[in-house]
Amino acid sequence: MNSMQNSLKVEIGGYHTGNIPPLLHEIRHALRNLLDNGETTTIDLRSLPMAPGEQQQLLDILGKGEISVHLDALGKSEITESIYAGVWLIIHYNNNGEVMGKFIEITRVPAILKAQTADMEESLAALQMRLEEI
Amino acid sequence: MSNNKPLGQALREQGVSRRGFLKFCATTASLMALPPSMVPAIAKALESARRPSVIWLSFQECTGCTESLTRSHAPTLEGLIFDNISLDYHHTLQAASGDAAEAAREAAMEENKGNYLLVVDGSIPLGNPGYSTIAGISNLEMLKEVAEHAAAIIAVGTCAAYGGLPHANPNPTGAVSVEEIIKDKPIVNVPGCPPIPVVITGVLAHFLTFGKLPELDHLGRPLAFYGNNIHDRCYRRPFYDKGLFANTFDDEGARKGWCLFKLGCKGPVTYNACATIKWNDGTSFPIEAGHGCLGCSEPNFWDMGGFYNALSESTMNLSRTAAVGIAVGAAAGTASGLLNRRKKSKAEAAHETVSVKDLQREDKS
Amino acid sequence: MNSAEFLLWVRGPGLNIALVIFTIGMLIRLLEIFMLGRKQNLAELRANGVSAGLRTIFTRSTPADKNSMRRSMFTFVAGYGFHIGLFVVIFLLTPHIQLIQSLLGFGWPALPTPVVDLFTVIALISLMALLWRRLTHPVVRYLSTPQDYLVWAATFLPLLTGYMSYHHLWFPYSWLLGVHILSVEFLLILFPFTKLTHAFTLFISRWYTGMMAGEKGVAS
Amino acid sequence: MSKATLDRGVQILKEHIDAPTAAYFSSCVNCGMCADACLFYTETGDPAYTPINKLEPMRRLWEQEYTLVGRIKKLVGLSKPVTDEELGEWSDLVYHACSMCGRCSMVCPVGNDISYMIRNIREGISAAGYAPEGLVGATTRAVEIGSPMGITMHALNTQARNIKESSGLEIPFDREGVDYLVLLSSMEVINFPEYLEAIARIFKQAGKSWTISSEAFEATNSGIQIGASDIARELVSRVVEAAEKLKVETVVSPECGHAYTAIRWDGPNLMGRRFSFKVKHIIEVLDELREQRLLKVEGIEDSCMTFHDPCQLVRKGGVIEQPRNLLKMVATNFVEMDDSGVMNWCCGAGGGVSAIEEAEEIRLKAFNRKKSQLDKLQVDTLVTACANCRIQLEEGLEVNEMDIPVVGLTEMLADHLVEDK
Repeated sequence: MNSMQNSLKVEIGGYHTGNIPPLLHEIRHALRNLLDNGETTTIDLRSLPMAPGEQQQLLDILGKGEISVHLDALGKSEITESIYAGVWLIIHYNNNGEVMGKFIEITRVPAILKAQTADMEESLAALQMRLEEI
Repeated sequence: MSNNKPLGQALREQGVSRRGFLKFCATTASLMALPPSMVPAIAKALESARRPSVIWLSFQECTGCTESLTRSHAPTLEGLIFDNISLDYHHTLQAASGDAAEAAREAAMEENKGNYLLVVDGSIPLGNPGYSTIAGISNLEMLKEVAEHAAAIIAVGTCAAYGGLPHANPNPTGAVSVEEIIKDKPIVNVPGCPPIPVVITGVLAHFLTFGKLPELDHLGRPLAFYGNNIHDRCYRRPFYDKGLFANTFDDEGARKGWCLFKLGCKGPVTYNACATIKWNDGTSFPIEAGHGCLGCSEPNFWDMGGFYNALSESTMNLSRTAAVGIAVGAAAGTASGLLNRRKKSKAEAAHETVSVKDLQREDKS
Repeated sequence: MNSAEFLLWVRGPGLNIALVIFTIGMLIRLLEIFMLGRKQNLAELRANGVSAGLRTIFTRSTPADKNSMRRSMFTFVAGYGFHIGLFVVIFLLTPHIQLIQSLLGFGWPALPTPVVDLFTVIALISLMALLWRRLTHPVVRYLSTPQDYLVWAATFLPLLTGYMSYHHLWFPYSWLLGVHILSVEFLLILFPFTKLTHAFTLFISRWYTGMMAGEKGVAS
Repeated sequence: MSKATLDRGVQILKEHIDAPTAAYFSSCVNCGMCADACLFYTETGDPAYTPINKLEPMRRLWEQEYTLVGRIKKLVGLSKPVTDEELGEWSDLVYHACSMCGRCSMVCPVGNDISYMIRNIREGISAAGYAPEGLVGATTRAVEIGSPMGITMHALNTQARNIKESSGLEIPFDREGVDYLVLLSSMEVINFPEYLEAIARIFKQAGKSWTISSEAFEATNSGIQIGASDIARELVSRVVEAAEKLKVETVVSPECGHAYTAIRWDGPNLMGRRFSFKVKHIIEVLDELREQRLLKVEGIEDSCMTFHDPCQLVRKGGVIEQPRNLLKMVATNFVEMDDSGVMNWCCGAGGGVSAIEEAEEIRLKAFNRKKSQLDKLQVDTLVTACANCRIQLEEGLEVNEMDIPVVGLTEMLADHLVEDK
């Protein structure tokens, strides 16, 4: 795989759809909205056309912040706060490690990180059972 | 088949956590090209969704569509969807064969009468029923039979949706699309040669989630995936607008990734999600690989006047037409001109000198 | 007929039918004009009319003088807007050049599409202004025949449908593109049988007028 | 017995439709710009007077007879045939409301020479018997008496005698081999007898030999105005024969617009042969004399003057700079009118309009264009070089109570001639 990539000379510079600046603006507005009204925003990166290399450019701009979380439910998920507090990058993988979805979420804590009521109820029951066993 | 619990319950029983379910909903929304804000509604719908029975019929086709589907990231979320639909008949994929396979089909039809989903790939030959049969049953007959009690039909691939390659001029088998035969059922076309895998599963997911077909465009395609044309979403579009084109596949323009319009790219008339969803797990799509779009999700793409001729060129030889026009026009023009000259000389020959006496009418003076 | 079949028809048979009618019709018109002939001028000439004729072919594209321009300002502004716009759209848009190239075997560089788009808008606005004038100005209204309105519509439609196609307005693009091409075919078919012929014959008219005036020593 | 019928008119129109006409009709887009250039429209606001509209019967005839489409249209009844009534109706547009000034031909954006076609449609309308009475009368007199105003040699002889008595100048008749054969217009003979004397004085000073032919002194050509080439040819041939008989070098057209066009430009084409002599307008001759320093003037007019360009001289004849060169010899305060030169506005009476009684009203309305030009200038004197213009200008000025004298350029120069010692 690597040897093939090395033998092919592919120029990828110079492409741009021009989608990055408006996307960053959208993120900025969303952050403002979060601060003012407490509303969260999710952006689906798959719905935007990107030129080769452009998405990486975006991720580079967002960078890696203080928090990085790994989730394991129906495959892995990576949840990373960008260098901008409140701006999160969420990547869902399937069991084969293939990307299933890429989102930018502007929120205090991504919803998926919070313990879910149904799960907690189930856990409560399980804990109860465990206690009874003891 | 009797295992028909609501999806939420089924998933929980499989040990999928609520987090996992939410992740599933988020990626399903993305799959259906729905905005993330729809996730709660999707979660609610999926919670109570029941797995439908699906019958998949393959007619005049190359199995490319099925290949595409199976090349999607199974066993994955799509796989999960297939876990949650009951694929009761698919002669390429199912283990059963021969009479047993047909029996499974008939059983599924009987059990889910009026509720099952029919998926078709491949076109149907009308020329001679013998051109394509399954278990001795002609495609036409089988389609009519299965369609009769189907809740809805999904025509997967351009052959099923619009006739596709078998339909290409001169269409030796008399191939037609599903919608040309079945007129009284909701049909959704998922064209492409093949369609993007997640688009196939996305439509299935939509049916699974909401129990109905998505919103369609004028060609029966789900707007969520076919709402934009390739040209408008293409990352090379700025080059088109600037007038920068590749003129050959190995010139400077081609190397610099300029617009492929002049090399026959059919992007401007092609509606598909290639430019956004891309292929091979979002890796690339034909234009990104340096080749123009063939327009495979459009009817008659095979006859669009040559894959390498620009869209604005005629599909016929204009120069020859013009030459014929010039020859005929020159002859006809000369003939008409000669007639005019004769008429004029006649008028001149008939000329009688005008004298002052001729300047006033008899009746006036 | 679906949009693809329609598009296929207009790009193939439709365009060929239109082109053949156009070439035959225009050649008949031009030969009919030239073959009527003209008497030789026997008067002693002040100057050779040839250079004057050639000169007038170009100068008539500009106003005769300032006052004439002022008097016909509306027609000049709208006329220029329309004609320049139309010229740019027809001859400097990539897909059009590509079509011409497939017909003639050679092409030329195009303008960026947003620029062509702007000229389309200019042409459309100018055409609407000219229609308004045709409907309201006493002289133009008096002169106008049904053919004038027909030709107006036949010229307006390709511009409008082209604009709508480019911007994907209101209808599916494939239908729009098909209708756009069909409207051009309609224009081509009407061309030899209406005043649209002026696009060719005006050069003949200017030539004769310029030459005849030039022989008398008048710059026409 | 008159042979005038619709058929005859149509047949003659068919003869006159040529390649330029076909190109012109093919090119017209009904833009209406010719109306803005026509004083009969601008001064009346009547859209029927739009120049191109004056050709409608001929346009239809061309279409029906000389185009494939038109023939089909006629066959299926989509195109009405030209009728008698129509030609009668169009007579008013073509004769009363057109002075064939040719301004429309200058502005037409597709380059149509509309006045060229007016000249031709008049052929058909006159052959169909719909020429206005006044013009028919003038033409008849021109052919039968030798002058549209009925002037005979007798009147001219009397005038020559008067000149001889008052100034001692000999008016030479029928001399062979002279430099100039001088033609006169009836109008000059009647209204501006000073012209003849002026000519005599100028040529005498310049040392040029000249003569008047007793067989063809009339320069005007009603055949041209009415649009009857056969008659125009008859009238021109008289001059040509006289010029050839007297073996003159140059025929001099008087201060008259259409007379110049008739002999200089249409003459050879009517006769079907090139002339052995030259044809010049008196203004061209005078300007040549000026160049050769044979025109010696003294004294300067300091009143404010302007020059009215006769259409047939500028637009139709190419005589543009000459009158200005001459004027500047004797005038210091010369100002140009708006649109002067090739774009000058017609006086309103050219092309035979002055001979049509019924056209008096519209002719005086058309003068308003000239009036507004003059109002803007506020000149003391108006100079021109066409007797027909001059009469119209005088009449128009009088009707509008404007006190501006109108002067013929030749006479004005003659008034400034250096007296022979």
